[in-house]
Amino acid sequence: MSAIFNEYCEILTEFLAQWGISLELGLLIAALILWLLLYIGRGLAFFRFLMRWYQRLIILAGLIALGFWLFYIGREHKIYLDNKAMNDYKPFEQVNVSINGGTSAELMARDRDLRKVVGPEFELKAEVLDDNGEIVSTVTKTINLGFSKDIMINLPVLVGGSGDFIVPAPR
Amino acid sequence: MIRRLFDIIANNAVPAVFIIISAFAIPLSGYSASYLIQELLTRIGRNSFLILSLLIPIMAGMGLNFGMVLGAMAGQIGLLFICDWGIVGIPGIVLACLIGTPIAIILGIFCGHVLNRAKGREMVTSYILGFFINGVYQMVVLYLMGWIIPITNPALLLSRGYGVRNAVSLLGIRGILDNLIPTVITGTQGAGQFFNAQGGNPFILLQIPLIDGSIRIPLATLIVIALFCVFIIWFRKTKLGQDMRAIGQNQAVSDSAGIPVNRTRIIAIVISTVLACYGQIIYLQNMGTLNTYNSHDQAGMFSIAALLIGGASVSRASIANVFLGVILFHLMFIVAPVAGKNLIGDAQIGEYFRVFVSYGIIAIALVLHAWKRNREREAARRSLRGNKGGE
Amino acid sequence: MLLRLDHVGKEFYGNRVLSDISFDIDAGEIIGLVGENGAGKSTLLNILFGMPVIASTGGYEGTVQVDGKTVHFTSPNQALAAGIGMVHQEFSLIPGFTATENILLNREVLRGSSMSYVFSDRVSTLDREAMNSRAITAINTLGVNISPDMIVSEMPVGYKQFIEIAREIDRKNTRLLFLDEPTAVLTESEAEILITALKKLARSGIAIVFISHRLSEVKELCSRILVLRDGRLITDQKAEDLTTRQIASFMVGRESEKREVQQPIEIPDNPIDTISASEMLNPSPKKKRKKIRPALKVEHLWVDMPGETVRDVSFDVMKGEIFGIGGLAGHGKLGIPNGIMGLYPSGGRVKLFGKRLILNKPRAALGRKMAFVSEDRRGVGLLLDEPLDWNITFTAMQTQGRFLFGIPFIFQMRNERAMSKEAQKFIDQLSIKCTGPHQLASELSGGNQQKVCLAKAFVLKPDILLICEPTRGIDIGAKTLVLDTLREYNRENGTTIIITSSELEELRSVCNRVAIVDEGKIAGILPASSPAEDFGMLMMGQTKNNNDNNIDIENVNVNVNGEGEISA
Amino acid sequence: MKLKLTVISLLVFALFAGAAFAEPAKFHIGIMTGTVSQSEDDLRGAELMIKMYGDSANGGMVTHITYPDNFPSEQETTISQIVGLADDPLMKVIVVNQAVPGTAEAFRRVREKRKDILLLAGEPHEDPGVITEAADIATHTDHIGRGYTIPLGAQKMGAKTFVHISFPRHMSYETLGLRRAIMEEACKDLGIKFVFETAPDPTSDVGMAGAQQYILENMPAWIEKYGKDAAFFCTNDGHTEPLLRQVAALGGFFVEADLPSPLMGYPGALGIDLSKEQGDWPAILKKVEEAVVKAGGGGRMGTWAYSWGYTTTAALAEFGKRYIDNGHDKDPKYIGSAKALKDMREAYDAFCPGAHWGASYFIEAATGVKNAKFILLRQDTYVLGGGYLGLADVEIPEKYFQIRMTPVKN
Repeated sequence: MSAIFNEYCEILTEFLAQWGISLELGLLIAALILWLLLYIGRGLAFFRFLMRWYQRLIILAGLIALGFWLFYIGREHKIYLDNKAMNDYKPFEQVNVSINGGTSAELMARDRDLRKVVGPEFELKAEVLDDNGEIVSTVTKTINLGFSKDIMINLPVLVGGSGDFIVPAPR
Repeated sequence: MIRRLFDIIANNAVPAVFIIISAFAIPLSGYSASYLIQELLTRIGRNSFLILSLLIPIMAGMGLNFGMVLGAMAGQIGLLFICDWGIVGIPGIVLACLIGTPIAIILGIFCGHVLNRAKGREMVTSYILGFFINGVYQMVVLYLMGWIIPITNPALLLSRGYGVRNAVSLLGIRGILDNLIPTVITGTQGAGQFFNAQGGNPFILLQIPLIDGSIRIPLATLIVIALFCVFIIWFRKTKLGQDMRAIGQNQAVSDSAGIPVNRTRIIAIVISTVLACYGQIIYLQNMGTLNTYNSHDQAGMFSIAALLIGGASVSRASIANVFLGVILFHLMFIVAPVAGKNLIGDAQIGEYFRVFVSYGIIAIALVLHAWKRNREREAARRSLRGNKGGE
Repeated sequence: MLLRLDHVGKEFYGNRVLSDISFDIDAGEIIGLVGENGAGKSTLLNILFGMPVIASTGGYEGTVQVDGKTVHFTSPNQALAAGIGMVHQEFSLIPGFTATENILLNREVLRGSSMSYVFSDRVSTLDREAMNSRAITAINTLGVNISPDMIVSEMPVGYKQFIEIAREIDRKNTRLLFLDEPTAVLTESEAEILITALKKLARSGIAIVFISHRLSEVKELCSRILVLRDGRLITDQKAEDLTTRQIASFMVGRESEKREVQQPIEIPDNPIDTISASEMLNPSPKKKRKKIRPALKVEHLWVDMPGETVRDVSFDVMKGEIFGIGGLAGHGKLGIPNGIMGLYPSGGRVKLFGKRLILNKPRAALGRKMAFVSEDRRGVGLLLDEPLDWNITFTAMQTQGRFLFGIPFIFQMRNERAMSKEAQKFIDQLSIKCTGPHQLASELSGGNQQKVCLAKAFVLKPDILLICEPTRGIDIGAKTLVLDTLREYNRENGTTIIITSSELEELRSVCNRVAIVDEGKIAGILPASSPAEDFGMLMMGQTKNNNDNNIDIENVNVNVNGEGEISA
Repeated sequence: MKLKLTVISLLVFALFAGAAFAEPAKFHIGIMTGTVSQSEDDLRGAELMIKMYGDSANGGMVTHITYPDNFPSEQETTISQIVGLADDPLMKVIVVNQAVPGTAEAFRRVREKRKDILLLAGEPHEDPGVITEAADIATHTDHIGRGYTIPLGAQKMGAKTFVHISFPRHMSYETLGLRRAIMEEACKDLGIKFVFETAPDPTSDVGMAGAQQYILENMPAWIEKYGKDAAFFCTNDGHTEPLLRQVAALGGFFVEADLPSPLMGYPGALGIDLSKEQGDWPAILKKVEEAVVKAGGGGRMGTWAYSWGYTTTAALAEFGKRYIDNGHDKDPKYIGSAKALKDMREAYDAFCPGAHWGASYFIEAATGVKNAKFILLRQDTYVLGGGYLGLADVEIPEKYFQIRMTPVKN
């Protein structure tokens, strides 16, 4: 379902892009137009019956949109943190990862850990440590999950700077 | 004068009996005041919404809506979906309500149509309807979920690949509403201890010197319930509410006045079912565990019992009845087993004592109600034949 | 010309209930409409009010015109829209509502809200202040003083009637108001106020059709009086031109032919002491005088029978007498025997041969050798799917233990042969048309079923027989047979019989005395030989028998003969 | 008025307080079990503890309460009863056996108020992950280990074939289906032939009588087919009784029942009157043993010497008492340690003189993660007329923990 929704969003975004309008702005303008129609409708007693159903439809649409929004912001995601080799990137001796400033997970080489986040977006901070326990490098990344659920992040790839650090979560 | 006194006692016999039994049972149970208050507050937050959902059908003269179980099931289906999708916190609760609402509306319309065909026997019909829909619910949850209805979370599904597990943990939304505005009452000493136990989370603290221990207040839940009470008061003032009151008192007259009786009755049941759906979600967010096949079973029975014990009748119920009922009924539930045990000295006797007292009193409440109605009928008859009728 | 009826008629399944009714009503006129039960009043109202029952049974003949335009109402709402209001006999008020809420029922003043725009107007809140002011206006029009916040169930009966009328007045366009028996439940003073109010209302231009059986009120209030009898408009005259006695005789019809009338049994003042004395003073002219004593003494009886409430009834029935109870439908005549037999909740005192009868226990009544033939033949009277012998002997078997053999209380069996024999006896005696005692009761015609009911009662060998509506729903030939059977049974066995019937002529032909019940009370007891108008006057509430001494026949006679207007 | 009522009820209370123990206990143990009608053995275990340590109302140590008979629907009562135990400031240990639905939530609530109470759950009805998130320790019969030990026992008794009797409804249960899969694998490893036989479900239209009849009538054929050296095992309690009767009469082996106890099947199958021995497990075992030997089943039929429910209630309470007595509550690393596992085993052994228990931590098959709060227990099999088999100390090979439930084909 979420895949279909994503696709629709993309089509809509492309469509709006013709006039250089972003998706959010487009939705805002649509809402404004609808509100205007609603406002005009109040005065037209002749269309009262029609308008009532029209407005019910708008409210229904609003509720469905609210549902999607709640789904979007309220979803809990499992974030698997993986310190394993992938695509020529070698695992680190130790890497400390904290998500949204929470307690950090200490991952030794070939370790895997699990964190849960709520909401579509989170900030991940990974600190790579050397043999002496000194911080070698720090990477901070904001990741948007959209409508997907659980993901696995391969830390060596992430720190290494390659884009495809998100791997499907194990089931 | 004596007659009037008798009337007052007769009209409040059920709450009176409960208050007397509680007065005996509370000291017997040996529970501390803070425990009792805490439990009562929890139960007010947990149950009153469900009970309040009964008020509107009573207003419309449809008696006690045993069919509220239908709403409870709708709420549970909403919860199952958000559990599957992993929606947590307040968005989870609101989304569960959003999903439950259309299901509750459909079930309510169905229930309303059936009840319109069984006028005068609404209560027993809705009770049986509850069983029937329970069968449908079990089929949906046990066979269709995971097979036709997409449910993928392995924590929810039976390992055979379809059907939902018997107990579903609602950790994601557990106590979310109750603790949205964390509030606590402590005695003068209890504050520090409570802080330690909390690990320094912020909360509103009220100190009342007389209390030992700490009492958490489900403030947000209580606010929601208060809003709901305001809704009911407002609803009574609307045209729809007025029509329902009219239908509740005399259907034939309302019909001849042009009020759409059947439609209004269906609306009453739909509102009740939808509210029961929300009530069950509030109930379960407090319970923390969804007993997939049983959680809704007693929702109707216990809510109705509490309402009756609060002094309501099949034809008249107020918001005050709801709260008095929750307090008295659940006080009995908390206190009776231990009181029975302490009285007789055997643990299982305590349980039997509770069952006996609780259900016995529900029976008494219904009998007293019937008796009261007969008395009223007799009084009406007396007025019919004028003063000359003798005796 | 507000309303005009032109040759209006109506047939129900070939049964003519209205024929050729023509009259018209002007604005501000008050018209009295009187007639017995079944005269066609309600059918006429149904036509004017567009009740669905008319259309569903084939409509009506003739035309109805409002403001000169022909109308054809198919629903009450259309009639309402045309400005015709109706106040029913039963209160259509919500008991727990205030006066305001009832007056504005389903016409409440609403405050608009945004919610109402999305859902419907029904979620708007009520504007109580505006509602109250409208209710007060309506109440004031009637010239009464009722608080708009008074709860209807706490009001005196009269107030309810005003609220009902106020509701019709509040309808902005009401121009013609039908009032069906509005004073039936009112006290004298309340009726007085109502009549004043109605006159005031009429002056404001609203035409009123006043339906009542209280002729004095009709005469006082109305400018014109219409009398209906047997579906025909008998008269349409100015009220001044009519006396109440004339109206009564229009309603019940004139004395048509000479009938054989049973003589009343003399009633001594003190039955026990003066039996011999009265015998000496009044030697019976025709028959050998039976020994007289009150078989049944009813004092302050009330019965809570739906639709037939008995409020306060006292009368004596002599032994061997045939006593009739008559009156209009719904005034409680059926309640009396049903209450005495204990079929509906009742109270008061009933003495049977000087010994008190336990009320509310049908078995107790049967045990005292009372038998009852219900008006509900098919529901209560007969076991339709059982054979005749069963039906006839069933009650005797149950209450008196007859037609059984074996050891009492332990093992008993039906004595089928004795049952058949007894049944056959009655089949012959009452000439019940059937194939034999084993035919099913449901296969018989109405008249024969009624005879079976009688046989069932006769089998009990009762001392007192109570019969409700013995001739309802059976054809004329069967009627005579049934009545003759009763008369004969009374003559042969000396059984006291109490007959309740809505057909006055029938009662007059078979009874010694007839009591007329009006509004749950005995309006008077007359010998059957009294003129029909006297009975009509009693039925129309012309005589209120205020002192409970109901044996005061002479007084009644005198009053009635003294040309009408009686100070009640 | 109200004051008077209070005084009266306090008097009543004092009346029942009765004879007090000389010295009041320093801490209390709360035990919640079912009632007699729900689960009698559990309740008898609690009564044993009251006999041993005294009722807290009389200055003793044990507070015993019961959960509602209708526990699936009356979760609220279960929760408030358990939370109510925590209202007692002296309460240090809470044992719930069986941990019916609602126990996990009740434990969470107790935790919110009191961090110092040890929370123990016996035979949880909720998922391992759910209950151990709230409870300190939960104990459950070892459905995985027994999948290996039962065929092993059969082999030790001399069986060549292992007959598993069940039906599809049972096989769709997680625990029963998984155990069957393990048994099949274990038989392969032990060189025993594994056979699956289907018998009618007693809850179906044939009813209990029909299902039992089926077993009675089919046993001669099965013995014929699989020989006298076949071991029989069934998952349904109703099937057990006729199976035992036929094994005693016709031959074959019976290692132990699905829910083993001397009271399971034997009294009914062999007509043993145990009314005098109520609660005295060694005496019950002796009498059952005599009957089995007399019936000719000596050395071929086994059971657990002590009832699971009874022992669990007592052992968990005993474990809790020792935990406090030995000061383990000061040691945050105790729960989940090997020491705790050993102590738990000892607590179980304490109530089963002669018998031994095997204990292991639960390993989630899907993830392979060890759950150090969920302990699986199995008692040594006692062969009637043959003594203990010594299965308690058998190490379960690692591979059986990895087996996942396979769908049944027939």
